[in-house]
Parts: sequence; C-alpha cells; structure tokens
Amino acid sequence: MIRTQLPLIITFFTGMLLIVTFFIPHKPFGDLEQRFLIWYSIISGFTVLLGLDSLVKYHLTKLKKEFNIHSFILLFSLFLTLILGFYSWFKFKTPFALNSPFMYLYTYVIIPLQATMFALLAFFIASAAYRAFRARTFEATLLLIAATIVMLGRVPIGSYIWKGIASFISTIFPKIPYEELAKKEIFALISDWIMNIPQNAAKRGIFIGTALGGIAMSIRIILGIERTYITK
Amino acid sequence: MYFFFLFSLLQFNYFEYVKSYDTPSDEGGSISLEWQIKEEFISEENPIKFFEIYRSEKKEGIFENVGFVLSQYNYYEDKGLKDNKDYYYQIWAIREKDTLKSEIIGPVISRAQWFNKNRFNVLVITIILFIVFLYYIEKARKGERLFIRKISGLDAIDDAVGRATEMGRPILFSFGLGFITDVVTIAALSILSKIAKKAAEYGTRLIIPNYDPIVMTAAQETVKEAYLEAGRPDLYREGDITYLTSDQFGYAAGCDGIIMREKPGAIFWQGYFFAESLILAETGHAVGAIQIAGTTAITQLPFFIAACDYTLIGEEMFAASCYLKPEPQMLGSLKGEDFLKAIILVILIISAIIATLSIVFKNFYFLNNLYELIKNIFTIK
Amino acid sequence: MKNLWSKLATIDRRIIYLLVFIVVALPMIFRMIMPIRVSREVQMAFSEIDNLKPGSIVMISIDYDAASEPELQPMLIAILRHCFSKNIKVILLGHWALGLPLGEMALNQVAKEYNKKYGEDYVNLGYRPGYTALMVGIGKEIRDFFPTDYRGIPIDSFPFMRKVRNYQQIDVLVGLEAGATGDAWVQFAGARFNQKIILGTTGVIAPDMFPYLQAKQIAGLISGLQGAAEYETLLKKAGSAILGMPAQSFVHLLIIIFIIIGNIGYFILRKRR
Amino acid sequence: MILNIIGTWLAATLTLAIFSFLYKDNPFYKLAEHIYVGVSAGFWVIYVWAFDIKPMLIDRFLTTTGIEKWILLIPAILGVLMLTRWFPKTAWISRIPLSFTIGIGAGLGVTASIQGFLIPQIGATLLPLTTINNILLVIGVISTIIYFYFSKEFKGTWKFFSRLGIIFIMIAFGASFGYTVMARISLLIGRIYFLLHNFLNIIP
Repeated sequence: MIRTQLPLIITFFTGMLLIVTFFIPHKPFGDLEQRFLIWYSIISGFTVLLGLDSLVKYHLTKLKKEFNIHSFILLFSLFLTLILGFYSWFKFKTPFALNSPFMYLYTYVIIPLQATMFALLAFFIASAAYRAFRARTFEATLLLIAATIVMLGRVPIGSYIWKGIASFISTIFPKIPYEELAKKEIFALISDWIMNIPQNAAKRGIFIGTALGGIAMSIRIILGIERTYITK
Repeated sequence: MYFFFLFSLLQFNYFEYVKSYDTPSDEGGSISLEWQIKEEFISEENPIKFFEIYRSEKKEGIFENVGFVLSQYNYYEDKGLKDNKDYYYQIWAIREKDTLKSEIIGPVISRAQWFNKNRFNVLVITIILFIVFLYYIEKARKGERLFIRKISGLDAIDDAVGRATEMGRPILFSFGLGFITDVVTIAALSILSKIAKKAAEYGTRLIIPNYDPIVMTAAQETVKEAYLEAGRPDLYREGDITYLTSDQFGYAAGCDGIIMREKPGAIFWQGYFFAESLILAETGHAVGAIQIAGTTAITQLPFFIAACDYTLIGEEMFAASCYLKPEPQMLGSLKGEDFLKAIILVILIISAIIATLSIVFKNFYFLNNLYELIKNIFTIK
Repeated sequence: MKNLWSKLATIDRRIIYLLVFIVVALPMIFRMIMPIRVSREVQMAFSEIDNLKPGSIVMISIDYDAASEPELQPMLIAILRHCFSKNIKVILLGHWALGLPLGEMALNQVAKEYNKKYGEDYVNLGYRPGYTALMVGIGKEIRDFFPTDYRGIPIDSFPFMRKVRNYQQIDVLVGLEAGATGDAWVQFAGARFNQKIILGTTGVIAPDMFPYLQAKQIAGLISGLQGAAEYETLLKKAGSAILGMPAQSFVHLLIIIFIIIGNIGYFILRKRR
Repeated sequence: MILNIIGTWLAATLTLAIFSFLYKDNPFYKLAEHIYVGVSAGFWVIYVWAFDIKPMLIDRFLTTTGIEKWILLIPAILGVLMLTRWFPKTAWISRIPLSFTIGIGAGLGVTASIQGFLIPQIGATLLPLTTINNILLVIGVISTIIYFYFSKEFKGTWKFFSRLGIIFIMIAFGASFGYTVMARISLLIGRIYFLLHNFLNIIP
C-alpha cells in the first residue's frame, strides 16, 4: 500500500505546490521553482552513480563470460578518465585547469569525437533527402518543393540559378527586361516567405497542440491517473 | 523678474521626471526606477552615451554607482536590496561632453508581494484548464462512451513488434535525451509499457540504451512490470536496459554501434531528441529496421518524418497513452483537450473577425477596445 | 534501360556520402574562393586592429565552447593571424572552462605559422570562475586575478606583461561570445573603464549586440561564419570560413541534384509499372 | 609541444575512425565508439560533481548558516535514497525521489506550458485579416489545430481542414529541413579543415 500510494501522494503534492507557488512571489515560495530545480540537479548528481554502476556491471559481465577487447577498452577509458579527473581536481584545485591531464583528454579525445559525430549529419542529411523526398503523394511533393526552394534561397548559387532562369524568361518574353528580373533574389524571397508564413503557421499549430497535450499529461500525472512509472 | 528666477531654478532640472517605486509582484529586495530626460537636452552634437544609477541609504550620504543602462532605455531595476529600508537615488546622464545629474529622489522602500499580478492571465487560464479537464475526466468516469480516431503510428506498433519477431531480431527503444522532468518522457514510458507487453508475449528481446540514469531506472521498472503482466517475468533481463553516457553524441555513437551489431527489426525513437535524431534514424534505416518515431521536439520532426516509417507528431505523443490504454479517465482528459482546442479555434476566429471589423469601421471604438482586451489576455507581462 | 532507372532510384547511400565528401573537400584543397561582400561592422572591427602599432596589446576572451566552435573558432584564428602578422602582443583568457582548450589549440597553431614565442608574443591566462568580479577587477589590477598564467608561471616573468596593470595598457579587447558574457564585457570593461571592445558572436546572439554597436559601446562586430569569412577576406588570408563558403553552395546543389535524379528514376519506374 | 603533436594525431585518428562508419561498421569505428562512451561517461561524472554537487551542495552546505544549511540535507537524502535501487529489498524506496522529480516535471509542465507556449502562441495569432499573409497564417494555425483533433472522425468540412493542416505541416517540415542543411555542412567543413590543415598541413 505505502509502496504505491506514497509515490503518488508525493507527485501530487510536489506538482500542485509548484503550480500554486508559481503565482506567489513572496518568500519562501517565490524561488521554490528555482530551488526544486537545484534539488533535481543534486539528485541527478547522485544518480550518476547508478548510471556508472549499470555501465560497469554490463561490461564486467560481458568480460567475465569471455574476454573481449572492446568492453575492456571501454572500462579502461572510463576509469582512466575518472582517475585523471580526480587527480587533476586534487592537483590543480579544479579538473578543468587547462594544463591538467583531464583537460588534455577532453581536448584531444572528446572534442574531436563530438565534432565528428556531429559532422556525420552532413552526410545523413543528404542521404535522407535523396531517399525521402520523392513525389509519391501530394503532401510529399510539397515537402520536397519547400525543402528545395529553401535550400536554394540560403546559398549564393541560388541567385546564379535565378539569373539563368531570368535570362531564359527575357529571351522568350523580350518585353520583360533581364536586368530587373535578375536583381530579384526570387529563391531567397520565396524561402523567407515560406519560413515566415506557412512554416510559422504550422509550427504554431503544433506548439499549441503540444502544449495542451503536455498540460493534460501533467494533470493526469499529478492526479495519479497516469502511473506507468509506478509498479506494484 | 520673479518668473525668470523660477525658470533658472527649473533649468537646473534636466529631467522631465524621475520615479522610484517598489518593484511590483516580486519577492522583495528590488526597487524600480524610471526617468525621462527633457527634450532640450537631447542633441546630435552632444549625445547621451548612457545613464548611470547612484544609490545611497541617506539623503546626504555618499552615493554609490550601482549600475548603468544604454541611452535608449529609461528603466532600471535595482536588485539585491534589503526590504523595509530607506533608499535614495540619483540618475546621471553621461553625455559625450558632460554629465547631467537628476535631483535626489526618495526615500523609497522595497517589499515582497503575495500575488504576482503579472501572472493574473496565466492564473485564470490555469483554473479554466483544470476545471475543463476535471469535468471531462469525471464525466468519463461515470461511463460515457468516447470516440477516438485512428493514429496510424500507434496502430503500427503491433506490426513492428511482430515483424521483428518473425525476422528473429530484437527491438530497440530509445528515450533520446529527455529527462524524467520532461513530461514527454512519461508519455514515452506509457508507449514503452505497451511495446514491452507485446515483446514479452512474443518472447522478443527488448534493448533500451539510456542517456539519463533516472530515466533508465523508470524504464527498468516499467518493463519489469509489463513482463510480469504478460506472464513472462522470466524473460526480463536488466542487462538489456543499460546506461550508456550523458554525452549527446557519445550516446548517438553508442546507439549506432548497438544498431549495427544487434540489427534490430523494429526501432522506437520516443521522447525528446536534439540534433542526434537523424544520426540515429539514418543508421536504423541502414539496417532495414521498421522505425516508429515520436517527439515533441519540433526542430527534429522533419528528420524523423524523412527517415522513419511512422512519426508521432507533437500532441499525438501525449494522446498515445490514452489511445493505448483506453481507460475511461484517460479518454476523458483527451476529450478535454479537444474541447479546449475548440475554444481556442473560436477565440482565434472571433478575434480575427473583431480585429478586421475594427480596422474597417474605425469609428467603432467598442470593437477596437474589445480587440485590445483579447490581445491583452494573451500577452505575457 | 529499366535497370538504369531503378539504379537512379536506389543509389547506394555510400555513393552519396562519397560525393558529399568530395564536394566539400575539393574546393578546400584547391582553395577555391568565392567573392564575399564585407559588411560595415566587420570592416570596423578589422580596421581597429589594423590601425594598431606593433607592440600594442590585444586581449582575447574565449567565451564559448565546442558547441559554437564551427562559428567562432575561424574568427579566433583570423584575429590571431591578424595580430601576429602585425607583431601585436596577445593575452588570452576565457570564462567558459570547457572553451579554453579551443583557445590553446588556435594559439599553438597560429603561433607556429608566424614563429611567435610563448611569453614573448603571447600568453594564455586561462580560466577563473566568476566573470563579473573578474571583469571589474581587471580594471584595477590584473594581478589580483591572474598572478600567474594557466601553467602557474608568474606573469611578471614575461617581459611584455610587466607593464600591463589594467585596461589602460590593453589597446583592444576582443570578446568571442556565445552567451551572456558579451553584455558583461560591455557593461563592466566598456562602460566603467572605457575599454575599446570588439565582439565576435554566434549568429544567434548577434542581433542582441547591434544596439551596442549603434551606441558606440563596441568598436566592431563579427557575426557567425559569414562574419568570419568577411574578416578572412579583409585579411587576405584564407581560413576555414572562406574556404568553406563555396562548399556550402556545392553541397546544396548536390543534394538538389540527388533529389531530382531520385524523382526521375521513381517516376519512370512507376510509369513502367 | 610533443604532447600537442601526439594529441593532434590522436584526434585525427579518432576523426577518421568515426568517418569510417559511413562505409560500414568496422573495428576502427567500434574501437572509437567504445573509447567515446567510456571517456564521456567518465567525463560526465566529473562534470556533474564539479558543477552540480560541489557548488550546489557541498560548498553551499559549508558556507551557509541557519535553516538554509539544513534544508540542503533534503535533496542530499533524496539523492541517497535513489541509490536504494542497488538492494532489491529496499529498491521501492527509490520511488520517493523518483516521484518527487516526476512531480517537478508535471508541475512545471502545467505553468511553463501555459506561460511559455499556449499564451504567446495564441497571442501572436490574434491578427486582423487584412493581408493575404495574415489570412494564410490564421488559416494555417486553425487547420493545424484541427489536424490534432482526436475525438471526432474526419468527415466533410472537418476532413478538408485536417487535410489542409497536414499540407501546412508538410511545407513547414520541408522548409525546416532545407533550412538546416547549411548548419550541418558547416560542421563537416570544420572537420575536413581540421584534417587538411591541422593534421596534414596541406592548406593554409
């Protein structure tokens, strides 16, 4: 009983307290939101140990079954980082001193790995566009046209292409002067318009829906209707 | 003569006004200042660079510089003060060539308030929302039947789990970078519960790499419970629900590795995602998995739409738990959401009509005032 | 023929990756440069440093971390090159603990290019927590906060640092900003001590910095990768920003071509069916 | 100096190892991935303790006095309770801090959504229908909201608007996709510049 009811009571109390004190600036309620978020940071500081335990246990079990170099490397780099971190903390008073071994590891291991994983997106965005932007349906066609126009509107090559189109138009319709037509950065103009009007409208609609859904979800959690996270 | 004397005294006063007052709707410790410099002291050749704010605890005491603002502002909030204590202020306008000082104003006292007037509209809307939700939940509890339309991404869950089973491949589920304090993570937990139950029925392995340890523990509890409900607690393996790392791209690298080696037949990306979304989804596609994504992160939706088979967009994520677990109360709150949407639609349409009419018929001040009132309600102060 | 169309509709992703790689790398290797229009605020920033006499002192603050590296690191490198080519001394410091390694990397790289020596031509003071106190404090005496450099060597053992006491000896302060520290530099170093400041910022926060430029609180503003490319143009020395600009156009075009090819293949296949 | 050269080699090797993943999963990627997960997990432990636990808990506990000092014990105890998961018998106690954090999320989920999203987004859409752009914007918002209507079957006018909604959504997603390409290419430019300049030294 206490095992399932107590958590629900705590959630209800915490949630309601935050909602009510949102409107009360007077101490001690005014900074309650801030205070609770700091508390959350402190709690998650402890749960880092749970994560560490999970990761180490997983790879130790794997290693016990049979030796594999990758689990070993992972555990080795994990503990090396921890040792260097605490050593640097102790020796330089902060682990983030620039000449500490911990920062060396950060500079030459974490930064390049982070940046390169992030850079993979340049490739993936190309392959995803090629594969997904097919005019299968009317909606899919709109998706691909909007993407193409905005892409052209963002880079100088878009205006070169437009100049080509403009000269084509003015050869067919000599009445339209090339100069004036070429000056209009049509792709940039349309792309700005798409971003400002239809893009903005849909985003707003999604935001409003998501906000309502999130509020309903929060109220369900506070009232204890939504309780997947609490088991018997 | 007398007039001239008065005038020269006034000329000493460079400021149109200088006001100081307790900052309203705050937790105390703060005084607000407003001022306006007289027009004749604003010139092109000797422009104001910025205003400096000086403060003292005694009128004849030493004034100390407490801050400055650029010349285009005429408002300053002095913070970190003691409540119920007298303060005096002086504003200096620092010009290119000289400095103009205002008269000393005060005493002024700072206090804390019990209600934040700036949030009055938020309070009203919060109360309305609570009433609507409670009403519909209560109505549903009494047994009213409610319709809910098809959400194709959710119907596909069973097929995806089934297909992974047929192929003899595991299922991968990820919460992305969401924390437990993001409500979307709780919505994802509900979806996970459904998937875990199906996986337990079919006896298919379920792998969940995690970014946040607290979310990991919640996932372990949820899956364990789902396996128990499906009558297969023997299949539950805690080693499949592990923590990876709390580094955004380290998590992506780890997930990519798991996808490549375990070759899951079905992948669920449910929760809050950032730029790593496409790295994950493209890798999932490369191994030929059925992918069902769902997120409220609006910036990442385009990438999931491009790379995944089904995507739950924003609010559909939250509707999912009602859809998957059609308890009356859940459906009631969904009905409440829809009722609120209808109200919003009405507000948008009516205010558009009023606003348009108030421009067409400029003389009807009533329309104009009404439009201003509606706009005022939906403004954050 | 049918085979060709179906191939166009299902190009292997690795071919796409290879082409993206080539289209980015080749213009850089062959140093292809597209003309870039220089904006007034970058010109102002450039002139400010360009007009300094040899031996002047520039202080650069690294107020960003790896997340903003693509935008701000090219600026840092360009400004360091500018300073070193004019024999201007550089003092580096920063308010983001995790950003300083980026500063150190850039210093090592550019110092090697211009044969500059640590301690004679530049120093790296490192990171100290609490930026407000530090910014105000440097106005009085830099040694109160940085008695030593980041390695613990007393700054008085470096000849050019001996005469640096506070902002008065620093000719230009360059803040490379990804957050709120830019405002703080303007408020504390600029307004209180009349320090001449140039800001280089990410594209996102640049609009917030323009009022400072209008109020002449800062002497120049470089914003985003575009700003970095403009600075490199003025410097007449190509760096990653200017070398990367053509690649942007080509990759965009490449992706659009792929979309078109994919759709042609898809439509012809569908008609056949 | 020699350390810098070793570091650059290390960084370049890791960069290439990650890029090799684009061809296919291979031992180099696998190695780099395990190093990355290990090092970054260790890094975050130090980071969280240096930036959260030490300044927010330990330093504050040592410097503040009176009631504030003892209030700090609450989150510390909640944090320790999280660790009861290690022992099956006491594991249920960890639900206390868990439900507290979920309560924080739910509480903020109400007020922050109303103040941060609902009010400003509705407020920005209260427009007079005097320009085509305004008309499109209002219709776009309305039809997108209708698309998210769950308790009604899409038929007739309703179906028309929900379809209009999905059209707006698709244009929006296409546009955001196209808009993001530039930022992603910048990242690759940065990496290739690192390889060509810092590592191979073949471009300026």
